[in-house]
Amino acid sequence: MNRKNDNPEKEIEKEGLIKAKKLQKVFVVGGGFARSRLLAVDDVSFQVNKNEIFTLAGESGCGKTTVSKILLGFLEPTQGEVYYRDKNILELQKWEEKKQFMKEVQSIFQNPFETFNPLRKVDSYLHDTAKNFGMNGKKRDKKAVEEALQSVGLGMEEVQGRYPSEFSGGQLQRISIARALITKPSLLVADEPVSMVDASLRMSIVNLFKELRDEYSVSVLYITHDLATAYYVSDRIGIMFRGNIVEMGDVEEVLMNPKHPYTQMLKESIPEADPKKKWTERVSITELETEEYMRKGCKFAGRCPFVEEKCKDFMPEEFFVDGRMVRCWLYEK
Amino acid sequence: QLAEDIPREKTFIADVLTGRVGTPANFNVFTTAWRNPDRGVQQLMLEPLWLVDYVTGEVINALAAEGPIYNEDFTQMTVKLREGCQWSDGVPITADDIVYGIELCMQDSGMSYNAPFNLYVDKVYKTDDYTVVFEFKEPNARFHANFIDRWGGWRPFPKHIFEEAEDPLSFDFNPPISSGPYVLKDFDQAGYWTLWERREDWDKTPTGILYGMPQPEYVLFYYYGDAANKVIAQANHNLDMTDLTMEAFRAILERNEYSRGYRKEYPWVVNVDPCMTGLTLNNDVSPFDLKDVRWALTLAIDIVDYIGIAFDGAAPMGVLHVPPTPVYQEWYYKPLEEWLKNLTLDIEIDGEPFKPYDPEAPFRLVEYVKERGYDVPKEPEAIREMFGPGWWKYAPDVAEQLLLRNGFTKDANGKWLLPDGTPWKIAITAHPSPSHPQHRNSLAAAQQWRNFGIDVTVNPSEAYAALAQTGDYVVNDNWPAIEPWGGHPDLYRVLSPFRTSYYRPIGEQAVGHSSRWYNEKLDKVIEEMEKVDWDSDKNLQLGMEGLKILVEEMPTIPTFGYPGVVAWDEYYWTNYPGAENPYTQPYHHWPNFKYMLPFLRPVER
Amino acid sequence: MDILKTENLKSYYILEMGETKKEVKAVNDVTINIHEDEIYGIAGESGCGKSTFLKTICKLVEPPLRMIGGTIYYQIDGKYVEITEIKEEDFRKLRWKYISYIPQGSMNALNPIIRIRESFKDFFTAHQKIENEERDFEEPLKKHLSALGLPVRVLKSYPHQLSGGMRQRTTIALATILKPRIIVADEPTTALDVVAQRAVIQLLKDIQKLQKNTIILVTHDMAVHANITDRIGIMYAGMFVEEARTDDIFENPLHPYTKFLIASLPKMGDKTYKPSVPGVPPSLSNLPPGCPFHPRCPYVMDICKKEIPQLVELNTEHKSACFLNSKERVE
Amino acid sequence: MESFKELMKDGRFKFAFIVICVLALMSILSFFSPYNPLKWNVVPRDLPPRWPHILGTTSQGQDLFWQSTFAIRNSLIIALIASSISRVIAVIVGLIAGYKGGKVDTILMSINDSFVVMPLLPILILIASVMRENLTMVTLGLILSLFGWAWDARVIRSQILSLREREFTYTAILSGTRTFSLVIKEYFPFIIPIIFSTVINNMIWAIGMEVTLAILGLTNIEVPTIGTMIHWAVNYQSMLLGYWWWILTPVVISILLFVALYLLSSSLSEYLDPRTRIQRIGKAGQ
Amino acid sequence: MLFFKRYLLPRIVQFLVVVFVGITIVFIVPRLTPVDPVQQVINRITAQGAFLDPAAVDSMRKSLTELYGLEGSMLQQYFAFWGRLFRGDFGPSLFQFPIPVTQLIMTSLPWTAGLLISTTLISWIVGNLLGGLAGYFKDRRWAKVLDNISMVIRPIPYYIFALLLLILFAYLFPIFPSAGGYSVGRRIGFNWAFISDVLKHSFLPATSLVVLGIAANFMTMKLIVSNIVAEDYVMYAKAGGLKESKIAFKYVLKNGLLPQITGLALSLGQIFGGALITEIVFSYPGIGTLVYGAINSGDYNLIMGVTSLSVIGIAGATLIIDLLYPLFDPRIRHR
Ligand SMILES: Nc1ncnc2c1ncn2[C@@H]1O[C@H](COP(=O)(O)OP(=O)(O)OP(=O)(O)O)[C@@H](O)[C@H]1O
Ligand SMILES: Nc1ncnc2c1ncn2[C@@H]1O[C@H](COP(=O)(O)OP(=O)(O)OP(=O)(O)O)[C@@H](O)[C@H]1O
Ligand SMILES: [Mg+2]
Ligand SMILES: [Mg+2]
Repeated sequence: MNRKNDNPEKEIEKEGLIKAKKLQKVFVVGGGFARSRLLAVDDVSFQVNKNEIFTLAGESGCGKTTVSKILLGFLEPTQGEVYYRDKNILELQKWEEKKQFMKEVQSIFQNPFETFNPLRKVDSYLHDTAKNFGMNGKKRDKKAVEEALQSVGLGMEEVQGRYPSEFSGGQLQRISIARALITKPSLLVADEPVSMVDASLRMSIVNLFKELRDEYSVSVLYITHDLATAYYVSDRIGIMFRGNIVEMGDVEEVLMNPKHPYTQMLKESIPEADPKKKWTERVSITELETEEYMRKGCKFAGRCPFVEEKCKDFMPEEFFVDGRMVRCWLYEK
Repeated sequence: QLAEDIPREKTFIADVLTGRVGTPANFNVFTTAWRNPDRGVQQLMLEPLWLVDYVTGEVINALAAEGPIYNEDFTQMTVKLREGCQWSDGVPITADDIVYGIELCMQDSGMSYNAPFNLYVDKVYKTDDYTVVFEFKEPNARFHANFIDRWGGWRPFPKHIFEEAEDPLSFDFNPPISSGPYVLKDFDQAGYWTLWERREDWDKTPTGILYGMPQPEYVLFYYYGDAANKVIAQANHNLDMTDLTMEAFRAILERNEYSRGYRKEYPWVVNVDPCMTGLTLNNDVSPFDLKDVRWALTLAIDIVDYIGIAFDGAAPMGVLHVPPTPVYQEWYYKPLEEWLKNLTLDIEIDGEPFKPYDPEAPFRLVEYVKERGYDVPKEPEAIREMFGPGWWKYAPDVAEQLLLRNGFTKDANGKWLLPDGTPWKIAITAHPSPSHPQHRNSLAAAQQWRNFGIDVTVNPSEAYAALAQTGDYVVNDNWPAIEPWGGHPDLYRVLSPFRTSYYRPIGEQAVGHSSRWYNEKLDKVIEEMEKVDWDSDKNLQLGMEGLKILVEEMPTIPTFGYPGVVAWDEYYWTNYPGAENPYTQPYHHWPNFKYMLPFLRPVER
Repeated sequence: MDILKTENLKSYYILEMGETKKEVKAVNDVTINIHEDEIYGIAGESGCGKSTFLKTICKLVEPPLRMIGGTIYYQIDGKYVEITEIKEEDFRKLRWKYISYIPQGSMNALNPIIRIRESFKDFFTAHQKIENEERDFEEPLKKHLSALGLPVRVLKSYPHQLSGGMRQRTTIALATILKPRIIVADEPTTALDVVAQRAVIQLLKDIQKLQKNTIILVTHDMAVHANITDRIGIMYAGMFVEEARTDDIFENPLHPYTKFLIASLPKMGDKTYKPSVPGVPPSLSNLPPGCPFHPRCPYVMDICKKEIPQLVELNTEHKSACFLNSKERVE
Repeated sequence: MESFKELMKDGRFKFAFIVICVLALMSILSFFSPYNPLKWNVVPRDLPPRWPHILGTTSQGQDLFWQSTFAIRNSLIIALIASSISRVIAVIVGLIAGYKGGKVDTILMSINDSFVVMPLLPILILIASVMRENLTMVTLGLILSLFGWAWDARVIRSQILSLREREFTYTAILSGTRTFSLVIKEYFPFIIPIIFSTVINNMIWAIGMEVTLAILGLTNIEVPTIGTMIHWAVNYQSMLLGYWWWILTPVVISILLFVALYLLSSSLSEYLDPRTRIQRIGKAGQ
Repeated sequence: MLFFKRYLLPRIVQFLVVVFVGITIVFIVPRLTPVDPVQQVINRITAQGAFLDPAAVDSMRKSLTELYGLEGSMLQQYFAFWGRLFRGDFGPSLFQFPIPVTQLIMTSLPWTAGLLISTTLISWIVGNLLGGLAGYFKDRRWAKVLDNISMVIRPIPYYIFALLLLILFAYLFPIFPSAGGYSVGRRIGFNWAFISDVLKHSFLPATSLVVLGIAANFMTMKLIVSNIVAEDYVMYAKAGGLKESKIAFKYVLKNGLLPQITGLALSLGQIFGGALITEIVFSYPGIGTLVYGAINSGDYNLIMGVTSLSVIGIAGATLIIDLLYPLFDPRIRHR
């Protein structure tokens, strides 16, 4: 990927499967005296290309889930647009249109135990999905379900007639993926799919994404704060901080050679599973999330070691350096 | 529950019949607004011109010195006032008070008696300090009835006080000035009680003049609420005189050895009350417009069971539209007895014309009462006095004949169908209070007619009286006829409401009796009555004529005389006017109560 | 010297639903020694009984959890005391001064309607008299907080006013204010982002250095273990299957489950394929006979299906419960 | 059946169930009563309990046992009508307000709040005295249901609001489920326990209201219900006259009924509580 | 300003809507009754024995209707009603004409308010305290005993319970007076004799309200607490070795009381409706008996006055609690 100093807009129009354009989402939070507006997502543009795993990473509360909900059409952005195969999904009105979109863009969620209604049998979701998107008759539906289960390494017998509480988290996450695959989607939005499963299971799920991309040509929008797996699995990555994407580009380059001060700090903080590489320096974190959200200029200005006067008053623009986007005044030419 | 400075043994405590006083600070009972006059106002504070006593059959001259004096053609009435009476502030009561009062009431439509006075009175003036003359617009032989106190009646009020009031309607007359033997001592702002104190100058009131000093120094009227509360209060000797239900009365007898009723033995109740209870049929509603139906409903009643259900047997039965009290038995029941025995219905049973009257009915009731374990006297005369002279036969078979010949039919379950084939359903609109004798009539009737095969429901309603007035009912438990004076044989009050000109169809407010029945023959009787003196023998004859018509037509069904369940506590006071010594009417809520007080005797405790 | 040890500890969840009784063997025959002045890590799949183990050693056993058997010793002033022999009121006094507990999900561990200062005071006064508010409480509290790098103004806040990471650190500060000999921390960093996680880890390290006490730390994040612990115990299905010094575990895992665990850890700058543990974890209420890991074990032998392997010391301070290793030893 | 067996192991449920069964049996017995409940003087009056009048007789000459069979039946009918209809209203309002949100929610909740805040007893008494003649058991049930839904609609709404935010809602949407079947399939299982426990609480409330109105004499007092039985007993001074069996019968019945319903509701809602239910479901599979 | 627009205004609008709907219902319902107040007065005067020539009754009816302000269509009466309401005037009582309804209510209100405020507060505090403790220590013997007692007491029909108290303590053991608000002839004043007299009179009514109120609060609070004890912070406090009593009060009870505050506001708002049954049984001089009498006599204006005040009272109480709630719950305050 060599896109030095290119205008990414043009690129997006060429290859993108789903494109987010200048998304903004404002929440009104609280009541009474403390009622306030929260800019959860601000000026976020990115695209997921065909046949790639794109990671959206960042600390908790930075707006990742909000972005994914907007992409899936569950939430209306305050501003901005989302294009799927050049169709503005915010303008989908008819149920049929929406259904077609859903058929191609599916999602899995963070908490496998919450993904399915605890009072319903898990396989009913699989059959529902097949029935609602298949229109091929019962037999074929059944086959579609079985195929999907197979592709995540499960069999119908294990799943049939059981409730969510009878499965382990890893199994549930696989079933959840299988459900999403029934419609043969082109894009899978996975919102923190591994944060609730333990280390030993993480790999099996992440490995599954790789398999999906390589064997079934499914693109994956992988949302996580686990940079180690992000590095392991994805092609490109966007780092979010307080509602903005601060750095975006090839995963290798962004993570191994971060440019934005925040990404640098983030990388520093990733613990290595190696007793020889213990942390030595100390970090300080602010405790005032809202303060950072409210900040006029760069939201990282409060703890950035390279902070300048300008940072405090003006939000940095998107700069393109070395084939990646960086939102930091340091890189203004 | 008396404060320390009010000695219990010098206080007489009675119940307020009509409940909690809504306007406790207002003693102006001379407007049309309701002011609970039975909190002592009519009993202790005010004296009328005349007052009627239904036990002694007497009309008592109170503030008036003698009876009304009419001229020949009944266009003028003269009232002589008693001399030596004074208001509680020491001002003498004179003709000025009367003239002023009458004129004030005529001027202001919010004052009571505004309407009748304006209708009849042309002029009112005094000829001397103790003589008032009324001139009428048209002849009226009974105008004085407006001044006879029997739970109401125009009563004089002090001119020198009302003159000062800006607006007599909103004037609260507080503190009140009495013409009666007591003055207001204190009252509850919340309306539960009113305390009266004997006047120093009690001998300047008709009560004192006529009967001597009222014994209790204080009289307290207290609203205790439900019957159960009254029982508790009397059992604790905190209520000397009260009005109860039969059940509550039995409870108090068990709980308080000092309690007694009007009679010391069963049936305990007052049988001298001038009200006749029964059932009112709406004669404008089919099928009650048919005389046969009305009679059938009457004959379907087993009066023994009926009184058993309603009052455990303790009420005097009567077939006339006047109560079977001793005086009315004397005046009307006995003279009409032969006629009743020979009365026939135009229906033949076993080839004989059917005679419905059953003089044995009271004796059957006695059988029932004995079964219940009560002791009753054996002498027929005493039985008749206690349980009434007789009633109609229980003849469901005859009733059936009467209905069948009018096209009614019976279905397979023995239920009656109307001539048009639909099931016969009767909804009785009942007095809302289940302890009221009216309500008990409804319950008993429902039982009787259900047994006869009619679907009956009983619907108690706060609006029962209003519904009766507009004719919005089929059967109710209203008085079958307006009650008579009680202490005078004149039946104008009973008969005149049935006159044809008072008839109003359903939907309009009734002017006369709510049964919406009228009869030409009765009209004649009423017209004649208006032209005779109420003391005359002719008037008595006319009354009998009227009663006969009512019996034959049976527009409403009289059942039993109002059984007054009074309970007296002899712990602090004795010498109540019980059946053994009926010196006056026995209630504490009637205006005559003031004439009872001089005769009460304290028990030293 | 050991500060805490258990012998054949068993605690089960006993769920009675009418006549049917279900036993969840969450801690199943655990014998373990924890030394003074060390950070002892416990790792294992979720649901393997880590939290239950911690609750049991803190004597926070409430129905449906029941301690079925075994013993727990605290070392108090050089003597081992069996904790079931301590009276309830005496044990209450031990809490927070001798052993304190930072629960899982400690974001919700603070009473939401009282100020944090108030919480501190409640916990403080439960064990220590305050004669002079300023001297006995305010001073040490402020010292404690600033030693841990926490701003003093958190005291004036209500819990919901703090971010998750901050709340977590406050709970930790609260648990350590009386300088307990043992701090038991259950997943103090899950649900935190890496930056906040790092701050929490740092905090725990600092406390241990400062107070020279023992920390028992549960997390399934091996990277955290690598960073902070001195020794690690690996739990699987209610049992300890391996225990060793942290370096040893990462360098030379002996139990097949541990091997999988270590091998599957992703590393920055390393995109090679990482395998994952095959199969699914067993249900603790319905354990397979023999070694609980045998259905997933690629080296399964006949004996594994019949007998439960014991935790035996193989190298210095390196114990493992696997017939594979013990056989090697025996031979 | 399975679940019934399990429930029966709960002592509270067992007691409640037996009591309810006995009461239900009694109400069925009313169809075989030898006496017409509307007729008086069918048996000797004021007898204390003894064979064949096992609960004694009243001052109206009615047999208390048979009278209670009718009373239980009628009170239960009122309660069932009131609670079932108000449940329907509550569920519909709660579901719509919770799922639709926005303006619809605001409007529905305004109406709802007005009902919550209405001074119920004075208004009920007013209506009862207006209606009295037409106040059959059915209409009484209907009127009570009109006033008994508001609070529970609120509970259902807030439950839906929180369910709407849970991930499985999105899973269901992504499975192509449309709104209606989403509500039925995903949310109803969570609503049912609420419906169950509130249905019973509402029955308790309705019976209590009937008793209050009847004691004040505002219902059709000829029809035997628990309330009208108390009404007659009080009016005929059974307490003061020492006819304890008369007043005690309806009072004990009502206490039994209340306690049984209360226990039933608490053990059922515990049983149906999603949390414990999930545990049980888990067990079934293992 | 933002606070006013976003927070205060919607709540006030809600309050107004509730009041509007409530009062409209209150206006309509009594007018559906067949009770004609004019007819009631006439009946009372004639039925009790006063002699009125039937012809005179007609003209009397006309003048009364005019006097009572009952002419005009419903709509006209409705507008007139609102007009008066804004002036704080509920018009004259129909039955006790021309006394203003406000005056009638004002004489009864102190009694009811005194009785209900104190009993509501007592039963709220005691009921919640006991319920909270019994919920926290649910395995103790006394908790189980209390639980069973309240379960049996709560369903006893109010009326029966009150009557039982009356018979027991005013009759079988006549310790307390059976009726009224104070002794006959006692001067109303702020002195110990009067106050003790009032307390003695209100003891039984208050007891009946308090006992049943405690039972009701007890049961709700127990339910709330059973959820709170499962919260993490309770468990943490236990792990921290806090004394049981401290946990019970500060960590369980205090949190459990929050949802109960709304209930308290609703009950306090209800005092304008009076304690109907209690007042009837004990002949207590409050609003309950006033209402009962008004209903029996078809006194539209009085009924509407009382019920309107109730609506405003309850809606106002909820509004105030809404506005004050942040004071009790910091989570709302600082959001
Ligand atoms: N419905 C909502 N109403 C108000 N604020 C919201 C809402 N949803 C999210 N937020 C706020 O918006 C911000 C971004 O939330 P979001 O859930 O998108 O973050 P995230 O990156 O997914 O975090 P996490 O890693 O915790 O899942 C957070 O501060 C959150 O509190
Ligand atoms: N209250 C309970 N009732 C029944 N079973 C329980 C209960 N709490 C935990 N369990 C079961 O006990 C086992 C061990 O639970 P525990 O919480 O100790 O696991 P853990 O290792 O801490 O898991 P995690 O990493 O998810 O915190 C699990 O299988 C769990 O399902
Ligand atoms: Mg998220
Ligand atoms: Mg755990």
